[in-house]
Amino acid sequence: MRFRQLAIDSPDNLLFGTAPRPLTTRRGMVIGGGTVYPEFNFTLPDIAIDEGSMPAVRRQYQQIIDDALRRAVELEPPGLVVEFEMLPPMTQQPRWGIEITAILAEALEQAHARHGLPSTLRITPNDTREFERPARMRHGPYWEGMRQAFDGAAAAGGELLSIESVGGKEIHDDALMAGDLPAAIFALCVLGTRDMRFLWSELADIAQARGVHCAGDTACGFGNTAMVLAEQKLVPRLFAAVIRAVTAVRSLVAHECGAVGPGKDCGYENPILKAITGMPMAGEGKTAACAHASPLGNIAAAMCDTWSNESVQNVKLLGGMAPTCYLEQLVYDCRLFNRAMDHGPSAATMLRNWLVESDSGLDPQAYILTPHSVVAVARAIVAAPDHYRAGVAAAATAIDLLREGHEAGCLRIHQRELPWLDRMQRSIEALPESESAFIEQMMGEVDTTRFNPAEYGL
Amino acid sequence: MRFRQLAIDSPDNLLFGTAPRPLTTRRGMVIGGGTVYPEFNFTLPDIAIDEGSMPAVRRQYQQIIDDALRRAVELEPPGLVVEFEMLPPMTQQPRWGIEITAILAEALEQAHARHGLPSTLRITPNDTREFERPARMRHGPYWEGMRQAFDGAAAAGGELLSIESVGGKEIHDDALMAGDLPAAIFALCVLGTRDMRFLWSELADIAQARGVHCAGDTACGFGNTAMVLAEQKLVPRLFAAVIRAVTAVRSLVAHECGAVGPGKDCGYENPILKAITGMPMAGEGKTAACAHASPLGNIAAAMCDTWSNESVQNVKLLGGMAPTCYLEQLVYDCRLFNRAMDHGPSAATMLRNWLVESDSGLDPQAYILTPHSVVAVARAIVAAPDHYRAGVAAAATAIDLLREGHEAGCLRIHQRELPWLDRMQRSIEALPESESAFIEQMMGEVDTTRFNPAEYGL
Amino acid sequence: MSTLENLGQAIEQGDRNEAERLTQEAIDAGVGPQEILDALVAAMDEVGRRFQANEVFVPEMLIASRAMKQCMARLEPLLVEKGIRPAFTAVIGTVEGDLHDIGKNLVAMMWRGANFNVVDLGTNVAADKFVAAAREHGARVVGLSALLTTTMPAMKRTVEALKADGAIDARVVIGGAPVTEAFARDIGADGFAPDAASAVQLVRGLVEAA
Amino acid sequence: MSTLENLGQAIEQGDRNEAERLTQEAIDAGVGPQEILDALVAAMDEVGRRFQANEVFVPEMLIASRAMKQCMARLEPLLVEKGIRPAFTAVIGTVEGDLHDIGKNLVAMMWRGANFNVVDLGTNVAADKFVAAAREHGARVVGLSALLTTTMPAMKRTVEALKADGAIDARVVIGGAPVTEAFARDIGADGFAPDAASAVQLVRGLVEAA
Ligand SMILES: [Zn+2]
Ligand SMILES: [Zn+2]
Ligand SMILES: [Zn+2]
Repeated sequence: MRFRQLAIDSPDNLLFGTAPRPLTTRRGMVIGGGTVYPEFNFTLPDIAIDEGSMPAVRRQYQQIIDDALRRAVELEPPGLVVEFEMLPPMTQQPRWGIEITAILAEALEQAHARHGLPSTLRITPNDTREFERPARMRHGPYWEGMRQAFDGAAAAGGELLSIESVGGKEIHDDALMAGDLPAAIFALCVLGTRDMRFLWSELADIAQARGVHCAGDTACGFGNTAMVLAEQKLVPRLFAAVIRAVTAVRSLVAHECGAVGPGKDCGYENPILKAITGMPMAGEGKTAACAHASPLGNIAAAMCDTWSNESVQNVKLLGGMAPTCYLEQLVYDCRLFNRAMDHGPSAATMLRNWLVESDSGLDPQAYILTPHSVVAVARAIVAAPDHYRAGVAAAATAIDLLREGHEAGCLRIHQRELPWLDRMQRSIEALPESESAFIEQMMGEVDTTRFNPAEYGL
Repeated sequence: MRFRQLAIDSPDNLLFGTAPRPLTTRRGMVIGGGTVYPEFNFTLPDIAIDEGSMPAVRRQYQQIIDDALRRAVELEPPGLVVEFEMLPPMTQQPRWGIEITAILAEALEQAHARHGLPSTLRITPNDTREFERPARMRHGPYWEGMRQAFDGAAAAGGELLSIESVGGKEIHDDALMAGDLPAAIFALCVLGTRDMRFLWSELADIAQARGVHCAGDTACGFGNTAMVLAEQKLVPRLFAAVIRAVTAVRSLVAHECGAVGPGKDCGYENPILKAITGMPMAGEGKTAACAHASPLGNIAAAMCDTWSNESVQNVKLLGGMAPTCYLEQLVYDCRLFNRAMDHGPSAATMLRNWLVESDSGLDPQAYILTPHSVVAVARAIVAAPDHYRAGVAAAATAIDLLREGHEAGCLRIHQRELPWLDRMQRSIEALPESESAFIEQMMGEVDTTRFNPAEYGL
Repeated sequence: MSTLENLGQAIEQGDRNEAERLTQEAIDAGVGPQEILDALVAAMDEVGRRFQANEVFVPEMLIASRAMKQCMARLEPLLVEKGIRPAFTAVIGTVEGDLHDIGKNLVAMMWRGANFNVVDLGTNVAADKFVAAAREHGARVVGLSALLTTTMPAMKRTVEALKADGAIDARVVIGGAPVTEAFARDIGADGFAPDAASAVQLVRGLVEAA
Repeated sequence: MSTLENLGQAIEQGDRNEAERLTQEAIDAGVGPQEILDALVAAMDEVGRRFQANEVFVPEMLIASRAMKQCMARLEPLLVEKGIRPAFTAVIGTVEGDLHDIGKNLVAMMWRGANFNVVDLGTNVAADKFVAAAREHGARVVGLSALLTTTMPAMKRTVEALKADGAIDARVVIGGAPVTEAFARDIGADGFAPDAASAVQLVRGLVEAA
């Protein structure tokens, strides 16, 4: 555990646009330095990606970025983060991902040169290692493709490296369906953290060689899968809320290995990472409804430093292409945050509080993201001796917070979910003290045909 | 001129969610009574509407409303305004429009009965009279279809009657292209007001007979056409800003004839009407980017009582059907407004101010919508002896405000637009005092083949 | 309450040891294996109904499903003896390029609860693998899952390959977040399930109609 | 500066009386009508260029266009005399069910500035009216405008009707907010203009290529 104390130890100091360790980009944007920037995301409409369709794919990305930048120049955001989240074939054939990175980087360069629009490009190759099961996590063609995609895209103009890594997901999916908190902790804090340490050390080398930044990871495949399952009423919201707290332990490892933020948009655990590391973080909420519904529409903005629409296909809406429509919405959202900030931190904190109050009483997953909860979970994590104990501590703290919130009348919990508080608490109270005992126990319980322990350094 | 003084005569008292004359709906929503409600809008994807496609059309609307209400029940807004904006064939064949009204009304009724979701249905038939040129405004099959659509839809569950009426548009379109402010005033304040008086008196009869409310009109085809042309850089933004001020004179006539609000979403002149009448008003801004870009994304929320997405086609986005995605965004926007209001009027006014400051300095069209400008224009209108003079006074006041704002450094105006301030001012200073002289003069200048004066009572 | 009624309740509550005990009790009392099987399927149907009505979550359903599995282990030898076999075989998998397995697993679990013989091919399954499995197992149903819009073309290819193979007589059903009824029609699938719970009724209806 | 240079400037500035005077001056000085016409078209091209570069607004362009019209009134008899006619006829209109005329009018204005003979059918124009006008005027170009997504099917029908008529040899170009290049391709149109300014080059290119 590299971080032993909190960079932000008071809930009062957790605020959008403001991070104790801001990041300055090549074109002079200071992320976390008093401004919330829009983080623009987009993807292809329904077309196959192969050699034959690549000309059309290139045209799509060119159109998306040209149209969006034309509007951005008119709306004049203080700066723009553009995320290029690759699609799996673009990581498997890295030259495709690199080519499109170059198209986007060139468009950003021109918008800066011609119109003075500051911007930075986040590149997010895919974690394709899960394309074989059990996965080879540290070698083989999938991993090689990922390495090349990162390296090439960094050389082609990507400034911020991110990934939605999935180490441990092969166990976590089953844990979610079973509502099995110990198995989830095993997946996240034993397997996930080990894989993150390998992966992000490799990315740190690439970033250093290419003069770019490791930005951060997201437990999307874990915490957001739980959130989506909870939205579909497949698993309890309480369970998803506790999972969210635990995911912070896993995503933190990127920063232990040198990532400097902004953490990736869909990492709703980001406020916890921000409290621990002091680094800027991306957020997404209501303006990502194009990508998924959530109970976190406003609260997700309360502590973000960039504000993202997560992903929208390049389809036509009445007002224009959907990516450009969403860019416009992001810009206006950010204008509001930044105007409040112009009036000083106490004004901005009022806006933050309204964003928090908007959602926090209605859903356990939102309640876990109140500044008060965030600092409590963060504190539990940094006080733990290792990632396993940090995961258990995060879960235990989350359960306590939810119980207290419910008892204090600040949080509504559906009747049929209430037994899960005790159920989850019992399940972690029974866990052994040492990680090695925990690993031994879990290896007897989870489906060990799904992964190769050696690939996780076990 | 029915309104001789302002219902809200201080900019400080112009605030979202709050109107001196709120409207209580059947299911107990109090619009303008301290809550901003989402106003949900949607339309068909690209399909033809005819006898053969009507089963598919019905299915579309059923799916849209079912999916959106499922999500609304989860998100629990304090209430929901649903607008059914017909498509022209549904007004020409009123039974189609009435049928779909019934589908929507039934879905709202069930959501209320089963889940306690309060809602109200705004119905907006089309002004199809423009389908023949020169138009018959007061008789003929188009007008008959409109009457039947209103009457039938009111009987079928529509509670709020609205329309985007277009009387005078046949002259206004040319006036916009020519940058001709006097011709625009003729179209809006001579032709438009006369047609509105006829139309809204008829609607008032229908509303009374059916026990529903006349809500309001919008100068969409005038002010928003100007805004879109300005966004496309076809006409100066200054010109569009002055046009906006003048449109208020025309839209006001609905309320002179008995409309009680909420004024229709796309009427960006609504804050002026709110200051004059004290009635609640709809607004749309950033969350209507699905329908059109605008320089008014945040400021449009500053004084609204319902918050709309204007229109979005029923197409699939990654997160679900686009209407439901937009509903979610509206609900979160409204939660923020309402949480600020929970902290009292001065907190809410802070949020209002940030929304205003977000946009007001960047575009003349936004500057005209600051509370200060709104009250100034509203005051000029109620002080005028007739609609013609009110239009001239609104234009003159707008020009003064824009000039002062620019000189005070509060408003940026593009260099190549600046001459338009003098140009517009000269063009109205030369106008005669009396309406009859103005009419005589304009009948010699505009293209009189485009309309039949008798249809406007001239 | 009769033993079978108790057995049904034990399944619904996910009490696998009690369920197993009651299965043995029923066997010992000479209740026919088909009758016992029917009681198990009925109990799982009830769990599915509660799930669809949002009364229970997946974890509860999973526990019930495991309890049924434990009972089936006791019952299987008797079913084999009597020549009683699952009504039909269903092949299921996530299409090529797509690694999402949660939705697919959920459907597989519910199909097993309905006593279909389920062959799960996993994720990222190429069209020819679906075809080979459908042939090999004489599948009456093939279920395709996709969560990525980018893998919808793979779904189309797979449906086409299955339909083109004369040796296969299976209804092809599809599901997953980006999938719509219209898309199902477009690509020639026989059915579309908007969620896992409705996938059971869908398949029962299709197979009966066939 | 020559008279024609001055004439060009008067057009660009929208000074219609000066432009008319200079036209007469050129005629009186024996400058050929084709040469004068070329100067007018070149000036309108320059106005179009400025418009496309966002240097002037439509009102300014409109004034230039009116100045040109006034000059053309002087020039027309001489052009007729010499048998000089517009390069070709273009029919334009907004499709059935759609009443938006601003975009259509703008394109018509720019086409006139380029000295195409423009037949404007107005708004809400049925497919058969387009066909009849294209036949009657021997149109080389037909321009269809739509602003409503709901009227895009009408656009498709109109393109099909025009293409199906053997007596018509016209390039069909489309435009309007909901229209995309892909849609143009899908419905068999020959060209698509994303904005009014580019509609001139589009048509010039198509007619030359034909
Ligand atoms: Zn994600
Ligand atoms: Zn409108
Ligand atoms: Zn609307």
